Amino acid sequence: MDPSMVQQTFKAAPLTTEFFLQGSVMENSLETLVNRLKGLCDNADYQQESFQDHEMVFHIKNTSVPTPLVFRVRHSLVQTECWSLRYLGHAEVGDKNRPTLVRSYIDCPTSENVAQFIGELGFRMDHEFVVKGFYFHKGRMKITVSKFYKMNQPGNTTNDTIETVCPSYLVELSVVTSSGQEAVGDDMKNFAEQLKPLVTLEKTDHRKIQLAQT
Amino acid sequence: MQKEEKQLEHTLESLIQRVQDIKNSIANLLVKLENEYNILQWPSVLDNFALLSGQLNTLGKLLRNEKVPPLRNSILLPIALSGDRDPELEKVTERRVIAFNADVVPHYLRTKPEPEVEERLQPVLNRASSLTPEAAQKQINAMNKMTSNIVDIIKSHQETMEKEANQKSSLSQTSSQADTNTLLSAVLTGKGFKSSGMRRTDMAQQQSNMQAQQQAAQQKQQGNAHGKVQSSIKTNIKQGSSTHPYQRN
Amino acid sequence: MADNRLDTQIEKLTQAIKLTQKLRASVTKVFTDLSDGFQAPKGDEKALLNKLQKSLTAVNDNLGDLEKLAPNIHSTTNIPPLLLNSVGLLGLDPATDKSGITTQLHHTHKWTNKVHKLGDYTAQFLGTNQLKRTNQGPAGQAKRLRRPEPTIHRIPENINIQQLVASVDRAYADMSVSLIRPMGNSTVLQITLAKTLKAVIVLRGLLIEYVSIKAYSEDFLTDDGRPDIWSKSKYQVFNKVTDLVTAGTIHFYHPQLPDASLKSFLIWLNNYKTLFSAPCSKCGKYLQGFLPPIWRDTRSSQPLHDGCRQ
Amino acid sequence: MGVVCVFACPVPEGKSGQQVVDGLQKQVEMMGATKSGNFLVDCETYQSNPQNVTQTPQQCVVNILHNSEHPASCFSVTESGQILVSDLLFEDLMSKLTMAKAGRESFYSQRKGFKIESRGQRYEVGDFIIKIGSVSLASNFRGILIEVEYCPCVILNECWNMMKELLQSMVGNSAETPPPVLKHKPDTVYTPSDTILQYLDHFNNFRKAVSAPPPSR
Repeated sequence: MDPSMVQQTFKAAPLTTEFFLQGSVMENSLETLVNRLKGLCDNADYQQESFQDHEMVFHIKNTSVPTPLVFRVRHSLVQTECWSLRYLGHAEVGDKNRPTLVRSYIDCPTSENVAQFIGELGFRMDHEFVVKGFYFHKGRMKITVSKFYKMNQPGNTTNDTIETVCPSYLVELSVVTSSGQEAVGDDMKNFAEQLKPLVTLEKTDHRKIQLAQT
Repeated sequence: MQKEEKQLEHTLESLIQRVQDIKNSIANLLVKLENEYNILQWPSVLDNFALLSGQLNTLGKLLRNEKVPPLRNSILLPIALSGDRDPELEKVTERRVIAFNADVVPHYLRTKPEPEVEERLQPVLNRASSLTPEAAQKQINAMNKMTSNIVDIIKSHQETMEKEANQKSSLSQTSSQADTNTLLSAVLTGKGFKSSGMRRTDMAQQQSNMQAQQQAAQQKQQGNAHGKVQSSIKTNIKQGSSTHPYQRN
Repeated sequence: MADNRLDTQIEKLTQAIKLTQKLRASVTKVFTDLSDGFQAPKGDEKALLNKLQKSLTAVNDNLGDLEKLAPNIHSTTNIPPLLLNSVGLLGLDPATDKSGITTQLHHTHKWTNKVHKLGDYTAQFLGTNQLKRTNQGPAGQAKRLRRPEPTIHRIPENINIQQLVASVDRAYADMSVSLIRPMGNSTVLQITLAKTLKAVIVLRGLLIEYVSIKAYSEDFLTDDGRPDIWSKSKYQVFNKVTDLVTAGTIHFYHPQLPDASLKSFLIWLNNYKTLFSAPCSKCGKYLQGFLPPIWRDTRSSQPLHDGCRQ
Repeated sequence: MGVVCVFACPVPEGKSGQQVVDGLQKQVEMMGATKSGNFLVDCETYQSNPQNVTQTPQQCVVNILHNSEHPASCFSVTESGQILVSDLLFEDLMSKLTMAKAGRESFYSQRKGFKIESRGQRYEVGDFIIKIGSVSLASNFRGILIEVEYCPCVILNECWNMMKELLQSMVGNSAETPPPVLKHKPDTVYTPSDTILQYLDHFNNFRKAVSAPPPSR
């Protein structure tokens, strides 16, 4: 195959749009939820997949506008050679008929020096945290159930120096695809229905949360 | 005499009607079994059987009806046999019987079961008559006992299942909007992740310890009484969200 | 069936020959009588004529007999070649000189002789050399037979293969040797030589059964991550080296000292760490046919190109 | 993946670049090499707008390179030599940095007329891969780069002498010593990043040659 063709096909359909729904589950219902997801999802016959990631959030600031551009560096603590650089756009709520939130989403696997590299580009680390949880998939839908941990010593991700931020687990249902594929939203809505009333996955307006917290 | 004849005719008509009904429902069932055997649901098969048994019942009732003259007393006589095709008969029997000839008449006008059926029936009847009434009573009792045992077991299972279902519905609080908001704000803005100084970390640790204790206590409560769960969680969340006031900018 | 036909044929032939002889005898008699003259009393011409007539009728009878038999005998050319084997064809070929069969036969004969001669020499050499995989102790050494000879398939108790591997591993810093036993008794050595190559050696007892060599950047795994020692390297150079090293295993083979043979093989293999960096000791160049010097001399350990060995 | 050396091939006076490339191709084919497609290495340059990036007062330059040998990867190099290997999606991330948005000027912008690439024929012979590329800056011919890769080996020092024998038959004495970019790591395992650094070094030289004296032809 012609190398330029390969580059073409890689560039042709960038999967950079994420449709997603969010919710949370309390610790005591986690097992029920995991069992239900095991039954609903494709990887039922395997051992459930769990993950432990270290995420560093980098900001680049600008004199003209105070809101920074945010890049996130994620690093698996289990497979330590896996690093990725992510950009998450602002979530669009859209009109009522749209079943999910939509944001632009770029997840780019990189080599391990990504933190130093974007440091040289002018990014500064804002905060970091550890996230642990489980991962399921059904078709192209991805479901993560994750718990967030605060790091008490900068850069130290060992278990005795981290503590939970909230006893509940964040549940995210998402599909990453090319833009304009609105049809996936209905599938996701149907899937979310099946998790009720255990977890309510819904469109949470991020602007309200950000306003309320800052 | 006239009246009796009329009654007989009437009875025969209604009999034919009922039998026609039964025939139709059997035909329906057969068509379903043949054509939809791969998507056929068991409940719908049962429905068909229920319909059949109902129709058989009404047929039985009709025969037992007082107004119906004793059909046993009437005689059916084949008047003429003929080897030729009889279009009228063909129409009436839906092309099953083409001619009223010596081949088919013995089968259709038979009043006793087939010899093979009789053969198989005979030993059963013999066994039944040889059994003494006491022994029969004994067996019936044993049978009843077993059945009632099984019914008991099923009932107790049903009860426990219902109980569990009730418990589940009472455990409705499995997620909380407040926690969702806390988590989302942490992910989106980093709130709760930015540590600032040792003292505050200590405080945070203490608070988290407290929180954990509360959590444990609350879980105990849950074990005891389900009704109270909701309120305790709410208070816990309030405390949880108020534990980090210093982190607001 | 064929035999039967053959027998009757032969019978008829012999009969025909006999008749021919008879005919010849009677004809000869006529002529001798005529030439020698009849020793008969004079005037007895009538008797002479009678005698001659008698002889002639005998000739005539004999001829008649022969002619009667002749149609029953098939011409030899009509006998199928099967009956005479392929040799029969030789005689039937009208142009023997054209086919050149005689020269070919001559060559074949000479060649077979040569093979016999060489076979004799080989047998002599093999008889004196110990190049046998199974060691049969000489019959005279009955005393030593009591203690079982260390054979290469069965590891004797006094040789610990683990220690052997560990000692080689320790002796050469740039050669890491690890031992795995994937199926119980069989032994696989995994060798990483500097950052030059990786090798897998399969042992049965202490006998080297299989060697595979790959690049440092390759691994002995299939695409889905299962071990795979049989696949070839992607690179020409390592496929050649694999072939040469496999030849080397036979050179280092020694039935009486199995551990020494394995050890000396490993020491020799260690020379390959300079596979890419050493020039050929004969022509002084690095490349020959786009390959580095891929042979290491078994005595001097000198690097040589495959083409510079002889 | 093996060791790669990239050398510039001088274009003698009175010869066009195409003539030299043809000559080299003929020479390589005479050696018994077989054609195995085309190749392309390209490089684009972005620079920061210092007034917009508050954390870094001085100007930052990022070069983004692609190599057809690794078609799904994107290589980004800063001035200090920090090299990031990533998925092609990195370009989308870069476009977020170059995008002006809601009254904010972009953090980075692309340098115009700085796109440089080496494009040409790829050959295979034995375990070697030879690539003869003509370099063009903003679609003007600037020179010739020869890349030789020895696949089975991963250490430069080990196979350098072999590669030298092959290279000197093509580019002469300029291949007397290993490429300067690789001097600091003669004994470590060679990576695709090292190839990119060599190309970037050559590309920078070509660019300098353009900006300083008028280009020799």
